[in-house]
Amino acid sequence: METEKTGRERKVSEVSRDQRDARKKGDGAAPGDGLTLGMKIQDLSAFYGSFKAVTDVSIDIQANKVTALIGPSGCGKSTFIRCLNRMHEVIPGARAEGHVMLGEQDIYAKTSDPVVIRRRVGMVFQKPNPFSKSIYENVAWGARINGYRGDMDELVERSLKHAALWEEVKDRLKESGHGLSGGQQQRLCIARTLAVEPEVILMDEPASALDPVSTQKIEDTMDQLKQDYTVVIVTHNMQQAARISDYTGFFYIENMGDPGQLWEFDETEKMFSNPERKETEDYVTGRFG
Amino acid sequence: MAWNRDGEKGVYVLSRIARSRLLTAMSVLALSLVLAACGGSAGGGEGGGGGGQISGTINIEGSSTVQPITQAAAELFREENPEARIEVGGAGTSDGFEAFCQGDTQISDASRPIDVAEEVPVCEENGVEFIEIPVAYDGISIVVNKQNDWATDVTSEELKTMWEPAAEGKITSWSQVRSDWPDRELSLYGPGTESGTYEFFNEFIVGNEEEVNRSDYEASEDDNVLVQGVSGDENALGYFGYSYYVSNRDTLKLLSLDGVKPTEETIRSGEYLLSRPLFIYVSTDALKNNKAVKPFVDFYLSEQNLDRLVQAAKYVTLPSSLSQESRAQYEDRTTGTVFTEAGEPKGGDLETALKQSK
Amino acid sequence: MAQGSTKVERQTGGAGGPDFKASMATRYGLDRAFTVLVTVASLVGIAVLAVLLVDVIRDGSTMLSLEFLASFPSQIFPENGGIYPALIGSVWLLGLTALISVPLGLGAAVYLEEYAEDKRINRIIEINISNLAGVPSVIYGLLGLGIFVQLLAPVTGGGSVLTGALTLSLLILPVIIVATREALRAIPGAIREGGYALGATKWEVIWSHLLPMALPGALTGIILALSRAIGEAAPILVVGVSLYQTYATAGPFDGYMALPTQIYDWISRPQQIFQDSAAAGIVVAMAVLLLANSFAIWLRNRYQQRS
Amino acid sequence: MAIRAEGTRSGTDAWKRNSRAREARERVIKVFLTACAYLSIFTTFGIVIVLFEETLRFFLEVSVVEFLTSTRWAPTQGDFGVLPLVYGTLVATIIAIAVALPIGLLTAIYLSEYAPSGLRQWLKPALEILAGVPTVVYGYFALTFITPLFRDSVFPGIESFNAISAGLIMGVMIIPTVASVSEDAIFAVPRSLREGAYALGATKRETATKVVLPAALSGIVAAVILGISRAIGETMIVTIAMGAQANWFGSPLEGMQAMTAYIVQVVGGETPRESVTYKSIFAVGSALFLMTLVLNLVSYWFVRRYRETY
Repeated sequence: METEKTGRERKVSEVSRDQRDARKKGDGAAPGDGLTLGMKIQDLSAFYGSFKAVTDVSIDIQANKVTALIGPSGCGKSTFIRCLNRMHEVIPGARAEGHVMLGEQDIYAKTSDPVVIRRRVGMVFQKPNPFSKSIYENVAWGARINGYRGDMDELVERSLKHAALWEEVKDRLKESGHGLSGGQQQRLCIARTLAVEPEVILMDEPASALDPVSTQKIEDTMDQLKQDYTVVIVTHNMQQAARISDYTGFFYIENMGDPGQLWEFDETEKMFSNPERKETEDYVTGRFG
Repeated sequence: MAWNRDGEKGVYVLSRIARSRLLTAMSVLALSLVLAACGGSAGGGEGGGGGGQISGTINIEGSSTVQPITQAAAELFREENPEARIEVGGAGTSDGFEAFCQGDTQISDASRPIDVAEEVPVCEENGVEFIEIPVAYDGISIVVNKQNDWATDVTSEELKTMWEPAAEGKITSWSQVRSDWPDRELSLYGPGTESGTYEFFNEFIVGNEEEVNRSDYEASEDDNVLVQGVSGDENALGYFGYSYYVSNRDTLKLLSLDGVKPTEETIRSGEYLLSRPLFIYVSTDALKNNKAVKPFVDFYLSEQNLDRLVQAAKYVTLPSSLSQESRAQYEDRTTGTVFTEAGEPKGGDLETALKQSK
Repeated sequence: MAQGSTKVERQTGGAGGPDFKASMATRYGLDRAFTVLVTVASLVGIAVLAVLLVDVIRDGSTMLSLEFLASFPSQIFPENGGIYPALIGSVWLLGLTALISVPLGLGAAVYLEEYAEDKRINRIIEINISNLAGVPSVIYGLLGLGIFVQLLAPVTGGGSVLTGALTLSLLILPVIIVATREALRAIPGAIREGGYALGATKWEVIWSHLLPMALPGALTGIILALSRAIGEAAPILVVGVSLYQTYATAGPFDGYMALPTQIYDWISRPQQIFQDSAAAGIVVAMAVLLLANSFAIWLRNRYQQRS
Repeated sequence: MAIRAEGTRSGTDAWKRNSRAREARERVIKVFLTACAYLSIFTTFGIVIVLFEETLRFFLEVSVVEFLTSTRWAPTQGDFGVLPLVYGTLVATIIAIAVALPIGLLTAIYLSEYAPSGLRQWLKPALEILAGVPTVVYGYFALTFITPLFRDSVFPGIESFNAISAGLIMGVMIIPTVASVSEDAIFAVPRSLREGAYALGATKRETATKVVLPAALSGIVAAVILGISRAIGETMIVTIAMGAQANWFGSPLEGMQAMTAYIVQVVGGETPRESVTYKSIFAVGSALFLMTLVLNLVSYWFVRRYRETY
């Protein structure tokens, strides 16, 4: 990042540098400002053409924690999460404004390269989308294009183990990824994401297309993942959010046609037991949505 | 995100309305075609035509070489008889005879006489009797590239040296044919083996039993393609229809053959060796039963028309003695062919053969 | 700038391990080169088309006029000749061919993708159809001659425009079927299940969901196939197209002329004026093609959205 | 409650009638669709009968061994070795594919992945016009434009009729077939797959060539096979631009005769129907038929092996 920064960027990056220093020292489990930052999102808005879908979201995503995003359909959760690794702009006409700090880098700075960002911030989609390749190649491909120089077999095995899929597929790595069950495919996609060693993993309703057993397995996997990664997950399933997440953000649209906004954000426990706002309470208690 | 997808236009939604519109459009199209069909056959068919107008359908198939003459005839005939429906095809002499001998066509255009061994029996089997009428001459011209400054004439012996099968792979240089021609590569251009020109050329020049060329030459069925070939190749020598030379004088150079330059006069008089007749064959059955055929052939062969038609098609008109014979052939309804199994006129030349046939 | 990004200190997650070393400069260089490559490649076809068009328009400009569209071809006065009966004949040919081949082609594709259960017969038909796509058009001509002209003469009226259309339909069916099948195959199974789950019958699912979804792909095949049909000369020459006739086609049982055979006829004549007529004829043929395609293309663009 | 029950009952009756009608309609439609599919079988039967009957009669006069092994084709001299014609067809087809496969595929990628949608809507139809240019026109274009161009630039010794001009132009003719049909296949690859690749840090090219192309492989192979089939079966271009002289193992700069060119030469020619020469076109046609059959069997095997679903 040789380029000069705007005042604001500089400020943010100084903050994050402080936090990184804090992390290096090894302290940080304390709630609030003492935690290490995974991502810092400031005033992020997302558009589809002229339509504003999400407005002015600011959150601090804590490192090595699971942050869940909940809210009724169409309130901008998925759009928002896609902005965190610049996947949103892949849709023709879509764009985002604001700042997302990953470490000391603003991923929306002019100098930021979306291709590099996306390797550092991985994503798992709602519907499993394995490539038309073998199981092995599905995992190895991303690492290979990114110039991975280590032992590929080892990386594939490690990633598949991490995604809790290794035992089920180790004897058929050469078979097509399409031959797996839905749940297995989704774990393959997780393994694929892990293989490029991202810092943050985004998950857009990763279990919504799966059966309970598969969902259980994905949730177990996520529990494993948060030891090493920062995880952000969008989910419709409030029990799921309550079970797996450390922090929860509630997205909400006040009136039809308005952009979605972050209505409330706090530790999961508080969000589900004693939220600040009435709409949050109504939603988490199942009164609507 | 639901609204995200709704934001795009209905992905797979071909709405009921759109579909029913599509259906309507398709049925309208179908209906209009059907209506047009009924209207067409009712209006255009045999039904119409009052006041002595000639109506009816004449199907003509056969050689695309002769087709321009027949087309010219149909074109002029149409001006006087708009109700007559004449269709002129150009599928080739053989396909023409095939259809003609099945009784599918009434007139057949031919750039060679009907084959006595293989085609006449089919006609006989199907009870198709025909009158054979020569209508024009086509001269075959020997040409070289405009840049060629050594050759101005050629003898039939020399042509034979170049073209006979024994020359294959051996005669490859101009100097091998005539000693004062340069030692340049000789590239030959001629029609493919299936064309009437090829057959005719070999009969007269090569003259061996199978009547074939050497097979290592640049061949095309289309004379214009041969023109392109010869005009793009300095070492070329080729042969094709006279009219193609006439239309491309500026890129081609004509050789005289055995001292005779092909011109309309020398082709017509037979002084030029390579002139071949073109024919039409008329079914006698159709002359009797199809109301349009007799007026059309009358018109085609009439003295004031025939030469005009032939000229319009850029062929050489028959000498008047021969055209009288050929007209007489038609007037007398003399059926059958005057050619032998070998494809030569009985008694040597065409005029004699026609006279003898009565 | 790309290099700068790689210098940024990275958290390599918990997994650690070797770093990723691909040079972004190289990757982006390749990307740019590839973008240039695909852009240039897609222009090659257009460039050839442009050269061709300029060439024929230049040659044909002396003949091109409204009169050319409305006159019969002429041997006697070639400069007054026109393309009217060939134009009408080709429009008939195109319309009838579309009417015959599109339902048959879609039907065969739907059967093979959605109904056929007997795998062996299905496989035979499948190979068979792609094989038919490679049979030279003139062989279809011979087939048409045997079946439609001779055998079915009482129905088709011998060498009529209907015969020509039937022959061309057989010729282009494989292209339509192959393209439609590919389009049907790309539809996720969930769509079918979704339909059945509402109690729809097989045909209702096909008609309401599968066909509309397959339409863009099928239309590509139909456009290509009809484009081919309108440009074919060899097969219709064999089944009795007229090189000249004294009337314009007005019904399916009439004789017909067609643009490609008219062009071929002119092009093989010695006189220069016919070469110019041929060029003008080519311009007309391509205009007809463009018009006929426009409708299908409009339809395709209307319904093709990325899923 | 009573009213409700009433309503339900009458509703059930209506549905029953409806379903009987639907069943009948389903059956009728199925019969129609089956007939459509089997029409192709009948077409093949027709072609096989038309071809093989005359072919058999041809082989009563000419030995099969000579036909298949002799390298000399000169029907007028009684030499019927089909290999030179096969060679002509293959040379022209290989040149055509060498042009159309890369250009067609790259065009398809451009149209689907790179072109702005406004441009794409214009470019694709414009390209499809190339498929509808009468092939006669292409033939003359090759003869009067491409060949002189070659003669003046790279190949001064090129013959007036040659395989390379014919093949190149034939390649241009099948670009739209390859491009258009594979573009559909590429376009049909779900966006989720592209997003999966982007999310791993793949560039656009990496996504297009390494994720999207493999996923569309079956459609691309179908497109290429259609293109090859069309090249093998193409008649007028080779007839006009490649000449009509059988040439065994000649260079692409020389004239040669393709199988289709021979067939059309005889069909439009002067040879009587009953002659050996006329019958020989059916033997050549049968050989062509068998060639495309082998090609299709290979591609069929390939597609089945590598077909993907998504």
